[in-house]
Amino acid sequence: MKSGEDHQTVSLLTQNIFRLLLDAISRPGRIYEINPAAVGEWDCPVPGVFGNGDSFLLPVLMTLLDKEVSFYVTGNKGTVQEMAEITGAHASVVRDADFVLVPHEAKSKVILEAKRGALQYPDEGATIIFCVERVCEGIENRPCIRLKGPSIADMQRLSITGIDPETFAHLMLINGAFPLGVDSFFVDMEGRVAAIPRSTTIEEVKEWAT
Amino acid sequence: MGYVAVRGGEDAIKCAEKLLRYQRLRGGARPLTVEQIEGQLYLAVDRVMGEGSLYAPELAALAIKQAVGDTMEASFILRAYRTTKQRFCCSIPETTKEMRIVRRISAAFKDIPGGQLLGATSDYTLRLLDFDLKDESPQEMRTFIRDVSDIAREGNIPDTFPKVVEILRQEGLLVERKDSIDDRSISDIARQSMTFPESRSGTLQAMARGETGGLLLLAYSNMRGYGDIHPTIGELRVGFVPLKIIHPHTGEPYTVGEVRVTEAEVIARLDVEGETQKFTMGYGLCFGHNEVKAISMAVLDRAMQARKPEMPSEKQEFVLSHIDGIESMGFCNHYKLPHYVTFQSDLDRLRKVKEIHDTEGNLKKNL
Amino acid sequence: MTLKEILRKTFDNGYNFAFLDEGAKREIRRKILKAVAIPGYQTPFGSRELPIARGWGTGGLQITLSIIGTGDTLKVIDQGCDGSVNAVNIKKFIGRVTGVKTTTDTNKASIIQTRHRVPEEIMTEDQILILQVPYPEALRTVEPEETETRRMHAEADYSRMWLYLYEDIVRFGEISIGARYPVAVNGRYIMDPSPIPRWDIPKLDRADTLYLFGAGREKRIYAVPPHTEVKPLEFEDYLFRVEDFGDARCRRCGSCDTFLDEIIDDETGKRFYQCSDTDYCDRRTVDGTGS
Amino acid sequence: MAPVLKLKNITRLFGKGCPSCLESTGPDADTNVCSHCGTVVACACVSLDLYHDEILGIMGESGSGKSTLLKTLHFDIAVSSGEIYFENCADINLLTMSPFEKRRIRNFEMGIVYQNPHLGLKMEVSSGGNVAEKLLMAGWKNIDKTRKRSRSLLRETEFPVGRMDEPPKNLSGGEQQRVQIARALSSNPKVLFLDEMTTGLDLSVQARILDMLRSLQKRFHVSMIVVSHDLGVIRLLAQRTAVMKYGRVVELGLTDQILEDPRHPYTQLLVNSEL
Repeated sequence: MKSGEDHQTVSLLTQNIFRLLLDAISRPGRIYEINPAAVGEWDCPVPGVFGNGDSFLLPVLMTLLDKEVSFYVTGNKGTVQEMAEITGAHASVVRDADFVLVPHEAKSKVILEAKRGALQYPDEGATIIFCVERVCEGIENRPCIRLKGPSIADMQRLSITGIDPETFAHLMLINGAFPLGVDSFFVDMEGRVAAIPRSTTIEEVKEWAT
Repeated sequence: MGYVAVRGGEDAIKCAEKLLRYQRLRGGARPLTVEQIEGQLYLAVDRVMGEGSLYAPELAALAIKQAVGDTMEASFILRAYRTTKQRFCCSIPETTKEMRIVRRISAAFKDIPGGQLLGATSDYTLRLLDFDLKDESPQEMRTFIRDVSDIAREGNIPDTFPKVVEILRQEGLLVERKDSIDDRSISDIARQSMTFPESRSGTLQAMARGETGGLLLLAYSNMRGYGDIHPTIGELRVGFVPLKIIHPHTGEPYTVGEVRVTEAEVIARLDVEGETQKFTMGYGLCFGHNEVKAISMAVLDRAMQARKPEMPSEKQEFVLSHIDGIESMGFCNHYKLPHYVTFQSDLDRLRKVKEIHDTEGNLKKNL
Repeated sequence: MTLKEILRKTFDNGYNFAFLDEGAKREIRRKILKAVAIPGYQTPFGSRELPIARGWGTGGLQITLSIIGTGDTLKVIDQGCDGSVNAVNIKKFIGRVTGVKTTTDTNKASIIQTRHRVPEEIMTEDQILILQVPYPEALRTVEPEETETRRMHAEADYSRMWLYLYEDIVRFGEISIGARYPVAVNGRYIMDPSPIPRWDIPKLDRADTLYLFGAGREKRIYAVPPHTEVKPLEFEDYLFRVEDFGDARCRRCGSCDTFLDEIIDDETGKRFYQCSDTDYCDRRTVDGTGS
Repeated sequence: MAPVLKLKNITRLFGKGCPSCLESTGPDADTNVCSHCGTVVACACVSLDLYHDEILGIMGESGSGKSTLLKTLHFDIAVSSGEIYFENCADINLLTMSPFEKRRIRNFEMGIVYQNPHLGLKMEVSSGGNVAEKLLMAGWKNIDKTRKRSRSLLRETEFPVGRMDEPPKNLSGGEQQRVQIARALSSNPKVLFLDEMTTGLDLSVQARILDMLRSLQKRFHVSMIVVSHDLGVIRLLAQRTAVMKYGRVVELGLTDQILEDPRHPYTQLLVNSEL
């Protein structure tokens, strides 16, 4: 990312990914896909942040993080330094983090400590990024969550695999006092993204297969 | 059909731009150079740098030329340019103790350590129109410069001066501010929206980029008695402060240049701390040579420390929300935009209300 | 134009793609996501100065510049009109710094930036409407201080707003608010819908489209996500009402179901009406759906 | 029977305070200013119970801390320390609640009438609107019903209802107090606080308002705390009375007993000077 043109390429790619995130948070539980070709054009090595198979996570982080914000990674501490270098964001304790990253299958209990914002400034609540195996549209009678709330016409089903099954109970607890809460993105190994903003109620968690 | 007729407005805009240029050039005078503005209208340049919040004398001069002398408009052009520049690093916070001074006065003491230094000022000159300036010739200018070079030489001036307020501080007569700025908490109002109560660094930044006239108006209201802090100028300094950054490779402080600033420290009326009475201080600092702005800023800084804010100049939210020239000018001008849709909506309500009034006579009987 | 050409063109101008630097865009984008996550809540953001003046759409413009990409098609309107000087000026600027396609056709636009109107055409979920906002605070009418209005929102303490409406009815027999009619979003926040006429308020309710609101001078971004309830404040016995044009029709397309501009003829002094949404009117006129 | 409102050790200092504040002030010290640090001790360790359908009087001279005490109960002034329990909120100390919850309790469970109507009313808003505001807060969304309720409340307070759409700034002092009372009662509160509410009114107006309050108390089943320096007001309204001096309750008992047979020398002084 040295020449002006490369800088511009990154500029357009992050724009692309941002629009996808915007779509995702505007329509909770719906699946949006990052174009693999777009990520291919990324002019910097794309290491798996937490190991193999999460090559779509870094573009998402590059879109959202920079030196103005702080982040916290649960579990896997090896990547913290590297992430700080790549994004420019600074690592912090979970209580202060603007972004909390939950790697593949990591225990999600720590998100209970994430910032939920203040009544005067609820936007200060953290954004949680879950790195998961697979997100897909939920099918009736299969393990999935049912989402309701503003931004959802009727009800939306969502199925996520490769995630701590306690996550949804935690999110329900955290987001129980709207407008306080956290906003979550789920990024899977094939570049599919779904979001659950704090305004969304997670209605039903059927027995969860991981 | 008024505004509605201005469809295909692109042509109209182009013509307006052409007319503006025509207005500027039609007198037939030789084109102003940016250098001339930078050198000979330097107070205007300083003002534009301050309000545009970008220290770039040449660009500020260019903006003044482009804005046909309107300093508010010029500040706006400069600020809009500034906004596109990515921020690579922040300078290291600097005290003004190292300031290379060109002017320094105190109204609090007859004599001050280091002495008063009048410097370049029109304070004591008679404001008579100088008709000689009409025909200033380059020859005369050169002669004049040669003649006065003795006064202008800065050889006799010490490198640094002690701070006047230090005298009071050492005597324990000054209330120390509890909200003094901590390096780690310096906010940046260009990147974060102000929230109230705003931090001290944010407050000073907002005033430093504030519009001179706006700051003066509020400070003046305080001086006249809408609030009243009885300011005494402890020290007013004009000079240059070094601009240092951390070198990205060596990690060491590195001086990249210097900026001209005006600094005012205003000592204000007594405050009670514990059982004794003390002085309080108001602080102002802005880009360039702009004494009215620095003093107004210091007066307002002190006024906003009021324990029970009552007057506009004492209310932080009021002061900081109204002093930005770019914002207030823009909003004032936006009323020139068409508003016929909202006007139509209001018209509809007014007619309806009138209809109710006319048909039902005393409507309150129905309620 | 190829991607590379677009890039070269904008970069050679000395400005970044979409004018704002990447840091600014990222910050605004983060705030937009928060705004969508908390419908109707005013998110503060570090509003940047732009080459157009404060109060002239800098909030809407910063949102547009932060979200727009090369694949977008842009439409800009002011008072419903694509050709008004301000709309043209903004569209020209965005075009210059992004190279995106522009259109006047509501159906073809993926992003519409607007001042004071929502298009008559029902918008789809593939579109985003960005409204320019002069006063983001709906409660400013009853309380000048930001610290206090923020507390009122925090505690959902809206009785003073309701009292304001009550007093209006007591004095005038009707709620006399014209444009900028206050609405409740998702049953939580009272929101200023920007100075759109009341006519446009119902279009915000449970729409397919994402609505983003930007106030540059006041440094606030807020949003109404798709399928979100937006209810104008009203009483059971004093209902919210849109503007009433009686039996007036558009002089051009004959429409009687659109928001109309009232125009006084220069020569005759007579009053006539015309659609405020010029694109809609143009298409109806061409289609011959008009009378 | 459990009290409606229970105060425990309510203390309020104005100043930075020091460990000697409490012992160096009070009736015995004959001052409420701490001799060590200059802090004003407005209320110190006040504990009182208010029962159902009761009118509790608090009397004392100006500066005794009685108005400060009342304002802390209504959350207008923060306390320095102490606890307040309210019948509907089980065992939760109200003072530990969030501003949000406090506001809810203040709006719906309490009412207050201030001596200065500027504190209790919006002077530019119609009188009916002032009464209606609390109903609107409670979610009333029907203008006609809201106005009917406001009108009937105003009628209860013997306010000339024909003037309900006029703002309080156009009204007399007595009328303003009637609007305050109607407003305070509109949410059917459990407790009503009256702070010197008849001070400064004509004697005849005073008497009528006091009579009206007595009947309203019965009709609305509301418990009241009445703060007054006027023994006449206390005698007429209060069943029990607390006497305050320099921030302390020096005597508490049945009103008749306190006025006929005062025990504390300060009360004796007050009662005698009244005669």
